[in-house]
Amino acid sequence: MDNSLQYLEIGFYGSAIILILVGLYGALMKKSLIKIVIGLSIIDAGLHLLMISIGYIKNGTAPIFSGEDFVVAGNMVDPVVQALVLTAIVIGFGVTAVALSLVIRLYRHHGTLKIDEIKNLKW
Amino acid sequence: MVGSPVLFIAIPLLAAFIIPLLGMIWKESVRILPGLVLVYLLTLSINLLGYVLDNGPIIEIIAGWTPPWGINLVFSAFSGFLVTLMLFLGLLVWIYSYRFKRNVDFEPAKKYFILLMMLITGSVGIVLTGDIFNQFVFIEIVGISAYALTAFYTGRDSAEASFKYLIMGSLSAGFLLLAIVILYSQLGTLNMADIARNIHTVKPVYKITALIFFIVGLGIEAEMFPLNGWAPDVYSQAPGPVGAAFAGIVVKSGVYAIIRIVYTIFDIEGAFDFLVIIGLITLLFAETAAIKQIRMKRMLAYSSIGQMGLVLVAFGIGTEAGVFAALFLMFNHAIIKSLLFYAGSYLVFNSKEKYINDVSGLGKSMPITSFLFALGAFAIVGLPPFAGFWSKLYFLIAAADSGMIMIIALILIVSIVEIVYYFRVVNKIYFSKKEAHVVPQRPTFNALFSMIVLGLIVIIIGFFPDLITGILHDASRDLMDKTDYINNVLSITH
Amino acid sequence: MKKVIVLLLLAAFGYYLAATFFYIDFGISHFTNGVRDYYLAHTVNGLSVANTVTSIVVSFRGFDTLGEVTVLFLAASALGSILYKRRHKYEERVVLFPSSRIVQAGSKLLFPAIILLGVYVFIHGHLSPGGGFQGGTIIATGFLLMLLAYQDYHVSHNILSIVESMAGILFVTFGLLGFIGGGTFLENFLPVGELGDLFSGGVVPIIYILVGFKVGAELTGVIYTVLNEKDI
Amino acid sequence: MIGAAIYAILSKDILYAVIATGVISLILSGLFYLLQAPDVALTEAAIGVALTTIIFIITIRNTVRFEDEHDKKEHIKTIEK
Amino acid sequence: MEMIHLILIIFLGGAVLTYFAGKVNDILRDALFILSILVPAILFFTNVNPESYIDLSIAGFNMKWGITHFGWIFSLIVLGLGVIVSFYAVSFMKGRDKVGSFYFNFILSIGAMLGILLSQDFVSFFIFWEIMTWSSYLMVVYNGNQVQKIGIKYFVFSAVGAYAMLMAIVITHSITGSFLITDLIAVFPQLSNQMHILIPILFLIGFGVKSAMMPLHVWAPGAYSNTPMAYTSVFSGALSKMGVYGMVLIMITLISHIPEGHWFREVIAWMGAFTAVLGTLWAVAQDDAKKLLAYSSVAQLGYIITGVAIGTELAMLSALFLSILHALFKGTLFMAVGAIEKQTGTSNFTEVSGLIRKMPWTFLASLMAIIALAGIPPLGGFVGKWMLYESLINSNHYILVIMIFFSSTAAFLYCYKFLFGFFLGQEEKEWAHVKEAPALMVVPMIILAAGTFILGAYPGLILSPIDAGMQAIGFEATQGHYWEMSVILNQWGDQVVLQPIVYAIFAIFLFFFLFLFFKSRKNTRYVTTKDISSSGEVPLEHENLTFSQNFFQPFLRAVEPVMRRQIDKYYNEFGRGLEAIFDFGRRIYTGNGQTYAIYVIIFVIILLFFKNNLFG
Repeated sequence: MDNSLQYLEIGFYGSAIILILVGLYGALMKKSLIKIVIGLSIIDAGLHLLMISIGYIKNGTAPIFSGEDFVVAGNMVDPVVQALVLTAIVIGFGVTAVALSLVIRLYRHHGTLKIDEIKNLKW
Repeated sequence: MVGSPVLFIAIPLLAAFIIPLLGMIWKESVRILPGLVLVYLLTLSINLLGYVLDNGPIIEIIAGWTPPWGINLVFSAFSGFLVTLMLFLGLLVWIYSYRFKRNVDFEPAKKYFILLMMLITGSVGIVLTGDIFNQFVFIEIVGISAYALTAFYTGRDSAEASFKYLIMGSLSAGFLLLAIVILYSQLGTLNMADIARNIHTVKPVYKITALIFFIVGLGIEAEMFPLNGWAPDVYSQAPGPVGAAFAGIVVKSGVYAIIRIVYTIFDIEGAFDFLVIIGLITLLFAETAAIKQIRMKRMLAYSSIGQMGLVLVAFGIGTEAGVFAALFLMFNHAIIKSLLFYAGSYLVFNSKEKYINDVSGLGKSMPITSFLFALGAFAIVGLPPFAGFWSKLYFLIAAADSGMIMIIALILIVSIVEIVYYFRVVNKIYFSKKEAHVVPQRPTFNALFSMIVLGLIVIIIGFFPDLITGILHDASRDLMDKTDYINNVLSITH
Repeated sequence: MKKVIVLLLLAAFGYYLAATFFYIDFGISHFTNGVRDYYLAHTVNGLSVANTVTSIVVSFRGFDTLGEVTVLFLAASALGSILYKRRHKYEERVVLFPSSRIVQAGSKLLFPAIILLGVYVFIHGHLSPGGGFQGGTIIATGFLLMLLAYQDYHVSHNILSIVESMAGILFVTFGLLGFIGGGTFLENFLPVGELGDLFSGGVVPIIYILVGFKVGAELTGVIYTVLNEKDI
Repeated sequence: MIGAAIYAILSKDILYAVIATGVISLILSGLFYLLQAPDVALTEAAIGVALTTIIFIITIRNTVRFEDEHDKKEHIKTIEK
Repeated sequence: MEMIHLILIIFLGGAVLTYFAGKVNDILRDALFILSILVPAILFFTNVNPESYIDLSIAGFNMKWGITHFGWIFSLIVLGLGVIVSFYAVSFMKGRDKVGSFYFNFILSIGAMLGILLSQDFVSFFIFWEIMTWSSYLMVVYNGNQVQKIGIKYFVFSAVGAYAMLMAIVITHSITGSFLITDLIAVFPQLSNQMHILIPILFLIGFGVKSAMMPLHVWAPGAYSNTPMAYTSVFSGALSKMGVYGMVLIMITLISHIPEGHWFREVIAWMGAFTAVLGTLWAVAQDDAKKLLAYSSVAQLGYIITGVAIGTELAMLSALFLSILHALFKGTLFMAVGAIEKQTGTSNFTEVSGLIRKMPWTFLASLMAIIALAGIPPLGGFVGKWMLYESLINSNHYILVIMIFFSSTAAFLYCYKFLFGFFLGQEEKEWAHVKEAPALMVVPMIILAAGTFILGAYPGLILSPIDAGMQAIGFEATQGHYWEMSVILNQWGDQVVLQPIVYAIFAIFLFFFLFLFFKSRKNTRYVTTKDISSSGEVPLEHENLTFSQNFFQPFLRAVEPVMRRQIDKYYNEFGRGLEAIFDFGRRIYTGNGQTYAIYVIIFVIILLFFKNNLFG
């Protein structure tokens, strides 16, 4: 597993950033409201991956003390970012749920999901 | 000391969790309990503020872990002043909407009050917390409450406004996370004071990128141009008191966050100039957009954005006088804009499209509301002897002392634009013929009460500005003293 | 046109992101005296909690967790408020797909197992991977399974809301108890016990269990609300 | 994962896009595990794969499945065939 | 409590009380109204000594209140006019609605004007200035006619002026660290050249707007004519003098080290002269008495500005003398128009005529005011104008003399129009029922008109306090030798010689007036004023030149190129251009949430791109 991670070094950051960019593209370009929400959640996924990757330490172990005597392992990955991501995931879910309920409301009100046609409020 | 800053968060949360239970037994409690909570918190914050002004800031640590390991709350003169202001306005919003929601069913009413209380709590939390990730969590609390409150009325285009806000809010959250993770990766800490202490060790590339992401993320909350596209929609579609709460409470917390970042956490001088530039651009675009509005609340919304631009300019001056002026501007804007939103939303209460024209000639049939609106308009354009004048004067003095003569000229020109559109409305109210189809709506007693309280404050501060300047001086001194902040937070022991 | 502009913008944004993050070397710690080491050291000694993530989430940064469950709670409220219609009875649900008897029987069989798993995950949150959030979501998936399999399966809104509220109230109350007992909010005022025991870590497992109940109830509520949203 | 993301964005059929999002979450959860973050992996698996996907699907049920009407007609044709 | 505080509090409290008394009882309200102007006025003149100051500190600003000798002259105008007009206003406002707010604004603006005179620091100066502005603004829009056009125009121009002033004030503060007027004057000579120009210009804009100086005057005609006439007397008589006060106080003291004949003074003097000429020409062209008087006010203020700008002792003396005189006669005239309007319902010359028999006392007052305005001896206007001519000639401004003289002569045209249009000519049946205005309206008019007469007879009465006031702001003391400074005063000696002549001439006037009055009682053939057909020849419309209609057509045609270039037009064009730009700006808010999101990304990219410039 360690070896595989060796050449994935850049891969984690890279794929995280690409996820963010792809999600942004969806949020900025797609006309469908649901697609926009999907885009936003992909951005979130990318961000979470980025955060976890930053906390990773080579050859580290999960930040859980185990074994018989719970010795303090010298090389643990950063638990803080994991805690942050945990929080962020749950928050992200809440936002997604609200967003989707708004999508349902908008569809009821306008009969369409195209963001171009939903601009009664402007200027 | 009579209480702890943590109660500002704990008590409303407790109440928010209790309300659904209590609501099953006693329906009226969902309206009353938030009010009681806000009253309690307001008295608490006034008491604490008095204590803080005498004895220096209160640093409240949480879960027994001292900073930088645990999360801490900072109740200093600066944050305490803002918290008191927010809670006061929040209480008025509650009073205003207590009967306003009579015609609404029980379930939405319950949710309305819970969300409103959490909106206020979240804003208070943003101001109090001393931890950047915790701030992010509170921003999300505010965000979700704000989305839901905006979309409260099902009949209007409110969902559209809310959705725009949500898109922007999600992007904002993303940028905030990026900024937080950059800082964390360099310093290994999330505590503001700790970051501030060690920020000079961070390489400029990370520092600046993090600052940019922070500014963008928080700028969305603070209605910075061009990140404020959501604001007019949200203000105009949200229920009247909620619009006032946005203008008076939520935006204030966004501005606070930016100011904390720029003044305390980072040590980048260019950020101050940047605030001046972006504030000016915000002001220009917002005021010029406001003059062309035909709908009441949108006009107020753009005006509110413009005022926030002015506040940013004032903070960008970077001197203590500038901070003082900015705080005074924030105070006045909170009071006056709430008044305008309250009065304005009653003036267009029965008008379907909420056109400004629909207020024509209402001065006769709604004398008190019209008077209060006119009072607010006079005050916000900075006419003496009302509250708005002093803040404008202090601001101009601070700017002039820093040699920003061209900026003063620009701001005064923009003020004239502001005068034009506010006076146009006042003229319509008092000196135009009434539109036939508009039915005047008598404000409820509660609404009238909160409007009159605000109006009185506008007049009293106008005549006796000394009532507020003392505490503002303390607050601005508190913000300017960065090392003091760091030492206070990091030297706290359990 | 717009597409090209956006793509260019994204390219530029990607460049700046990459330029920032690729210099943060992967797999290496960049700071020397961060909070991480303190957490790793004190989670065992101070709290007797094996799972550092748990100790951070519940104790060191417990305030965030309180905020987080509030976010979920608000999201549930927001959903109810946004999708509110003057129709109090939920009669029919969206039928995502008709489920066969096999699925129904399987679900019935799986449901207790899933719930049990969830409960296990959040009870042992301080010892092993998992905890309140994970356990709560697992419980919610269990309910989701039932809701999907049986169209007439109903979860009482009142019970959900009572569970949710009670868990929340207890969470804050434990925080306030810590405030009274130890001087700070959410302070661990119970004996930390022996590392590795089920009853160790002071308030950490208790709070995580409460979080588990709360998250489970909230997520179930969210899904239930959305599932009952039938318009077309 | 990136392929799934691009598919999720480009697909005209939102249902497929949603499924693709679920796949992203699944892979992500695996990556989290690789990165020694089992807690996060658990959460992501439960929330991202199950709950989020379900909410999206319910939303689609309540609204429309396709990005534009044209595709919807074609889809109906294929079903009728 | 200090007397000054008491006076200001009475004004403020009186305003509020009067407003609320209106909800209870009309008579109580009227009484309170008069009292809340009369009482402070009496207190002021009996208890407040010039040159004694009190210090106070509000909101961290040091303020100084008190009245200078110089300000005292203007306080005469403000309070004198205020008290007299307040009686008139009670009668004028009888039976109208929104009386309460009228009184409120009236009292408040009088109080604010006194406050301006009392404040010796810029903060309180500005505060009172703005209170004066908005209370007068509420008067301008009081009638509800064309509020969006005239009202907004007035307020925007006022705000431009006020903000220019405010800018000058804060720049001053940033240099001197103080708001006291004396500190600015003390420090001013040491400032940089840039500031030497910037500060006076900003102040000049501020005061020029209120005193309706040439390119900034466009608000004046509309605002003056749109205001209830009872207030216009104060508006034109006293409020516009605040601009003059400020101009004298700031300009002359600030640029006192700028020698006489400095280009700065020249520019202002020329602007004043142009204001006078164009104002007169525009006044001639008006058919509405209010508009006519409004433009006339603009023109008269032009004389005053010219006098102030020239800045010699004699010029200043004449300017201040004219200020007071203008308050008297313009107050009278506006009140007269108000009376006519109240009795007939119109203020248009073409509709009303022959009122001399109906409203003799109004006629008498108007006649005297007109004579004073036109500068015919023996009334005060003559003295003032003569002194102005003399000072201009003494300082070698020959072209200005010609311009002023031209304007002064052309003023006869509209003076005549005013008199004839309303009072002379045939009485039309339509106005047969018209009666003289109530005594409460007539008496104030007569008092003011008598004032112009007294000033003509005893110019020394007012010239000596003016002289004292000018000494207080640093002019060389003329020590009572002001007679010697002016040819007219010198040759005609002193009051002893002047008085009999004046009385004689006045007696002749009175006799003539009574003669006319009784003669007109006889029946005469009825011909309408506009009927000038003779020998069966009916004139065409453009030939129909009667005194009240088109009479000055040939003259106007001659000056048409000047008339056509109404400055209004340029301002309107400017405003439209601005609006177009604004409209463009707000298109940024397209209403599409996605576009907003794209803005965010653009913003981020811009920031990241320029990060080294912005934050480096």
